[in-house]
Amino acid sequence: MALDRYFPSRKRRGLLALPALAVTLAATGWHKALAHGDESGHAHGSIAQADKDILTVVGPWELTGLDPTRSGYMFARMEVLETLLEVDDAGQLQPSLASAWSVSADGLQWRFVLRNAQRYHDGTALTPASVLACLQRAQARPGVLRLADIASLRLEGQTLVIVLRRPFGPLPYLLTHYTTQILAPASFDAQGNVVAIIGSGPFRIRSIALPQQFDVERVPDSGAGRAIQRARYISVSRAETRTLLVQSGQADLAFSLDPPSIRALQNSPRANLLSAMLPRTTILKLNAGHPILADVRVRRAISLCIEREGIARALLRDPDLGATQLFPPSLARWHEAALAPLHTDLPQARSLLDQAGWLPGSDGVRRRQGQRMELNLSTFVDRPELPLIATALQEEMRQIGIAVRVIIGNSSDIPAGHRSGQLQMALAARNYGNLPDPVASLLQDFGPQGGDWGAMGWDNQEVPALLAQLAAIPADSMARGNAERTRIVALLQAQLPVIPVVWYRQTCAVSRRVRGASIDPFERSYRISSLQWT
Amino acid sequence: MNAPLQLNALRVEDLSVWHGQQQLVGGISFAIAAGGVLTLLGESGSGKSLLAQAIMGNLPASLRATGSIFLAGEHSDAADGSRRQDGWGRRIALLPQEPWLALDPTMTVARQVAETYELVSQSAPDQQNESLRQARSQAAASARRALASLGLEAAADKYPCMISGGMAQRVAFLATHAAGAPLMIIDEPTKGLDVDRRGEVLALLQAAQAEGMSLLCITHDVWLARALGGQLAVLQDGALVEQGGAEALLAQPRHAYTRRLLAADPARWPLPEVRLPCAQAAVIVEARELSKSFGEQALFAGVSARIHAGEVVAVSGPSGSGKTSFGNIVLGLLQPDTGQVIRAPDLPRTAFQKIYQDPAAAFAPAIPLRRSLQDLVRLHGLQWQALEALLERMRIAPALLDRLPRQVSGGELQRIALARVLLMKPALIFADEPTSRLDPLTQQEVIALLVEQAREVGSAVLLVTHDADIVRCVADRRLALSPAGQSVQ
Amino acid sequence: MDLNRFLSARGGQRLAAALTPRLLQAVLVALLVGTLCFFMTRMLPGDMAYRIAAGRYGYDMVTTEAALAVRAELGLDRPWFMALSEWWSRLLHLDLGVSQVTSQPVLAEIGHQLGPTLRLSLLAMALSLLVGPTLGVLAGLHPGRWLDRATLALSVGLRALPSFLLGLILVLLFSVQLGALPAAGHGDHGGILLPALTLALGLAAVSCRVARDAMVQVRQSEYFAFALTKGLSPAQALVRHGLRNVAVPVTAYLGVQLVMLVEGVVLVETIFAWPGIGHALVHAIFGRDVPMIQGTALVLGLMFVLFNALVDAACALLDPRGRA
Amino acid sequence: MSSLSSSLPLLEQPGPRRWRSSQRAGLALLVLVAGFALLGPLLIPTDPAHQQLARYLETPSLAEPLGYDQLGRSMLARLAHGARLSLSLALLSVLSAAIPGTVIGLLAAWCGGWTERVLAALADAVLALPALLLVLLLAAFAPGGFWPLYVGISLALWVEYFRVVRAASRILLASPQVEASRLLGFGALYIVRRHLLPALLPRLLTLVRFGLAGAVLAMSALGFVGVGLQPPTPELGVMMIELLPYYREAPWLVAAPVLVLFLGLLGLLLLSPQGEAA
Repeated sequence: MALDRYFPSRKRRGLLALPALAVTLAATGWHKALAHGDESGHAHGSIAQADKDILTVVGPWELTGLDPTRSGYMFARMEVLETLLEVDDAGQLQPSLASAWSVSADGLQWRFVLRNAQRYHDGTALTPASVLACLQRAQARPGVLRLADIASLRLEGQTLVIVLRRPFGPLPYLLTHYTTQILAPASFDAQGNVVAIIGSGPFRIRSIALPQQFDVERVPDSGAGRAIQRARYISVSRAETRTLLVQSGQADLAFSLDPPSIRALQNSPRANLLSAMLPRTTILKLNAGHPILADVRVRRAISLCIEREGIARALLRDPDLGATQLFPPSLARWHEAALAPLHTDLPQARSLLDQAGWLPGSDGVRRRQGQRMELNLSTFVDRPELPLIATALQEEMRQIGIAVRVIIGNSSDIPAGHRSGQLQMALAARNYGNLPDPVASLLQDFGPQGGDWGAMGWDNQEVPALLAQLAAIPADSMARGNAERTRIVALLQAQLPVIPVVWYRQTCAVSRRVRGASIDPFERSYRISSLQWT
Repeated sequence: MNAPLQLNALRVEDLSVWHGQQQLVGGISFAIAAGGVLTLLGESGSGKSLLAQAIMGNLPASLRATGSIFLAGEHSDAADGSRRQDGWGRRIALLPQEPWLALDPTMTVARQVAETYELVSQSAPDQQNESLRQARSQAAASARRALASLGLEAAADKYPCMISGGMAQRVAFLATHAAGAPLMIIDEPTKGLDVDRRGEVLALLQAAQAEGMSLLCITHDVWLARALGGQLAVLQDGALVEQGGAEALLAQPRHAYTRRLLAADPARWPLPEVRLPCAQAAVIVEARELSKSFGEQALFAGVSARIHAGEVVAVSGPSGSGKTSFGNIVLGLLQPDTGQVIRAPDLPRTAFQKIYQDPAAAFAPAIPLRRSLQDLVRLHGLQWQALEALLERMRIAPALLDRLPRQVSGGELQRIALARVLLMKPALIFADEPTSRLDPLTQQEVIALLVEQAREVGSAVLLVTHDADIVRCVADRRLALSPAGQSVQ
Repeated sequence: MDLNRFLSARGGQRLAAALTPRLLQAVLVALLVGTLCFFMTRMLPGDMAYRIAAGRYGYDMVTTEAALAVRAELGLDRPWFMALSEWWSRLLHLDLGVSQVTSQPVLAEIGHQLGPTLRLSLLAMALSLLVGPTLGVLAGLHPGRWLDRATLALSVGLRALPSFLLGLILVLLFSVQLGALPAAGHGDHGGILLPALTLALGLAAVSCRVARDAMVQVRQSEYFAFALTKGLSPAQALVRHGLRNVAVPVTAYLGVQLVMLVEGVVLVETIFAWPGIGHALVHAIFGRDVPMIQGTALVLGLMFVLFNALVDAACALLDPRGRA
Repeated sequence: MSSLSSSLPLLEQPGPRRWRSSQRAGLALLVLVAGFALLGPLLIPTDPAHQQLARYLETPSLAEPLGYDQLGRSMLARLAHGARLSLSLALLSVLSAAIPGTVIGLLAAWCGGWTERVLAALADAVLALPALLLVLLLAAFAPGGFWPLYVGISLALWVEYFRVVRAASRILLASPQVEASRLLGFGALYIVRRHLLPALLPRLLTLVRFGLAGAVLAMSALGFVGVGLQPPTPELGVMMIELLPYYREAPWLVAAPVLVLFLGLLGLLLLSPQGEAA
């Protein structure tokens, strides 16, 4: 029968309009009903242009907790929490909550003069006692303060006194680290757990939704002109998604962009790109205690098979990032231009392995006394380029007869593997600007027992000793340690407890809605307080 | 023929139904007077349902109709079905075959009837806005009154799945009838019903007629045609072979086909020569104090019987009395709750066989018949020639065996099933409603073959049928089941 | 009227009887997830006590004493079957433990994540039911015509596309090209729409065909023909009898679709950075955070069972045949 | 309409099953994809792991019709190996779910009673979790491994076969056709062969078709959440994830595995007989 009879045209249109109507209802009404309370004041009509006055920052980092030892760096980057001291782009110490500092002649007693008349976000006074409490708490927890051998912490009026058992030059740098952030007393509950983030920076917390998002607003009466009044951090784990957020105008600042995204954003009408070389190096951490890797010839052979420039070009799109030595040029004091660069030489790599007794087997994998030359390489996905580099390394090592199994897991697998001794090789990115003075970081990495992100099973006493000497030099007379630094760099280059692969360039997308953006080479701050709306 | 002022309720002139160039129904003309009854009698495949569809105007899209149709005097082209569709429910109604399938399974009975009152009989669409609610409650009230008038008040809030087939038929009748169409087409109202139910249907139709409705009743049931009276038309292969007053035509059929059709009615079957109960023949199987119930419902209890070689025993009882279960217990397919079955010890298991109501369900559907039968012959190490001989006696062409079961007609397949069973040289054949899905002519043939062949190989037959006439004609004795007990006649 | 009768005393009993298997299923989910996670803790490489201690106190704080304390506290030195039974009992007491990554109670974290996930899945379900069955019914009214063919092609195409790619395509289309909808994040208005649409399209691809086939069947059914011959107009017959009966298989199929929904939630939340349970599960798997894996998998499984129970109830409500 | 079928025997076509045009297209697509997966790795001499970093993302050329991937590996070679791995892993998991699932389903329906109840309870336990969740949990034991994936997918899939086979077999075993065969003296094997399998086969094939499609999709989904097969294994899902970031610079790279998967799935879905489209 005539099928058209089923729908008189009016009815047909009505039925077709029904889903459209319902979707519209769902988009507005539904959201209205369920929206978070703090946003209910917004108009619902404007879907894409919502939050015009909020600066949105996206990065891969999740807030794993409120405690400064967990996510303090995020609150520092959003300028909520502050430390006693700051550093400038050149790594020079700057006053922050402490206005001045000095050290006794024997290098054991440090004095930090605290600023007057500072207030926390909750309006309470920033008292010396509250600063002391925070530092004492930090000392009792895992963190950088443990690097210095602190005998006591005490107050003398407005002055904080730190007494050491051994001289430790980089101590002021430790007080720039996020694990030594200063929180208001109201931030802690009776057991000393952090229950709220109340700091003293130019922005204060508006709301936090662990683990993904938090909103901040400017403390009243700070910032002039068209300065940013509200900002929001959203954790977005996938690099593509971050890029899409920038492209769709939803994000104003996006960090940790992967190379393909950088290419995609280069001509974006919405955003500019900023980049800066960071003192971060992608390293191949080797277990020098492992029977295969104990032989320095094997470590050198591995280093010789790595096509650093090729990896930098193909995967980072910047051939200059090939790491010819551990420290990048941006760490001026530690980068030795005169050092013979690490290079690629497959024949030499093969002959080194031959010398070490590893001879090619029938399946292309080398053997020594019946043992196959097989190694595991652990890496993780927190940084998108790492699995790719691991894959490239796997193939390059296969070319010289080493069978590598890549294990892509979690970043915590590496410290865990380090401590359990199970780790064989790991690919990781190490930020030597974690503390503005690398000595403290190097002490963690190349100390007598090695470190989670540094040497492992490396039988060398000279480097720890040299580092200890460097640590004894006060922070403001760093120029003195040149000889030690040159020796350390040379030893690391020759012994290869970790094999440098590529250096790193931070690239950040900045929306054209704002101006005045810059990248902190030490990744301490997003500098949103100095941004202006255009 | 009719009084000039009184228009015919329905007049059909030269109505044909075509599939492409193939004529399926040809040149039909008849008329039904207002308040009159016309019964169209024919076997399935005679085109009587197509005729009904052509009159209603809902032929499948692949078919077309030609000719003229006058509904209460108003002419419409047979091809123009949509004109008559506008009158559905109000001027012409259709009581469909198998009414339990025609009711919406997701809606209560009362609402389905009320719906017709609300949407079809109250033809005032303009007032709908102001009195929608009122119209709805009025319709609901009318529906309940109507249901009560047919004794269905208890079923009003039930869903179709919860009521019996007979009730469903009455509900469908009410839903059809609610808008007061003067003409109703009734399609095979007694198909598959037993005697009691047929009586209910007849009463329903007679009541409708008493109200002044004109009826066009399509059936293969000679009994119904006779009971309804009025006019009768006999349809064969899409053509009217005979037409006239029911009484006269049934008494003196002129056309050979009509005669055969009437003769195939079990009521007209020749009575067999009286046979003595074969008490002297060997006992094939003995049932002792059998009882069976499903859940709460007791089917039968305390049934004892002996079945002797070569006799035809009819199992009778009201529907739901467990006739099939009894047969299955005798075959050993089902365990009785109490009592026991003793089969003659020298008989193999394959000596007990069964003929099914739906022969198509008794064959593996995916393999050709020949393969099935070859498997059987091979399994028991028999001779294929023996089977061929049997098939010949069953009047089955060997070419049929290359088809799949569903590609063979029901009567043919039932005869193949019979041949398959006979091949096993059975001592007992349990025939469970073997012909209830077959047309009268085929039914007669299959029953005759069953009894004749079983007698020839000396097999006993345990026959379940709802048709008392068949029992009367072929059974040596009857075994009546009831929940209370049994009686043997 | 239907509802009241259904929920009346006898109806309630029947409902209870219908839902008992679901309750049993919920317990099964808990036991299955719990057992898998228990063995996961035991089989992950490295020392378990060490790992838990590291999770609790941070990598720098782990000492042999801390690991020994954890070992004693959790009874890790006991035979596995005793440990497993205790693991079960804690699970059944809803003691889900503390996340090894964030040190927050798992229950509290899930409490935060449940809302977004429910919102996303319900909106996706609603969208898919609006789009799928509507198109399906329209296609089923005209089988073989252009709408039928178009929806078939679309549904096959959608089902052959992994959902993360579909999500990307939608973002590129709606956010980057058209600038109409936000790409991700849940703070923005309408941020839910793209993830919900991604899920909904996948679901609608199936429900559309189910509805279409059901509509074709209903149209061929005797009751639909009867509705017409008893005098209802085609539109009345469609609304009163067609849609009701199409709703039955579509609702029943929802149960099957729940699997797709729960699976889809995991993927779609990840690509859209939607702060729900699926996202948390993926992160927990990255982080080998077994208590979180257990908690999130458990809640997703229970959500599946709950929705299934709702579908059961809806089916019973729509279709009296199952009730008798 | 009952009279229609008997009065018009010509309308119902007996004889061999006829293929609809969409089914023919589906079959052609499947043959194409399977041929590429089976013959590709043999015909393309390039080592899919061989990397030439200098040629990263090189555009397609006559020598390399699909160009090079982000590590300068031959895309065509990787695609062929990836298709082979994906399809064979999917086929393997589905078959190792289908065969035991069917056998256990038959067993349960045949034995009934206690055996059936235990098996049904087991199936219910597995069904309580959505399949992907189960595979995720299993894969979390050893991410990147082949075995957890294989075992997980098979474990999740066998239940469907079990349920379908059990439900259909129960009905069939109680049906007149089986009863008749039993009365005629046929044994269990004959009933399985002539009655059960022919009736179950279309449904099993449908399940296999959807299972294959589901397994391939599940593997790519697992790759997406990081527990699938790990790079550099050339597997379609892994390749999609790996190449997704380059969708702007080298869209053909990510399009290639998507297209292979899409065509394969399209073929499987189109192959469904009418009415099984859902």
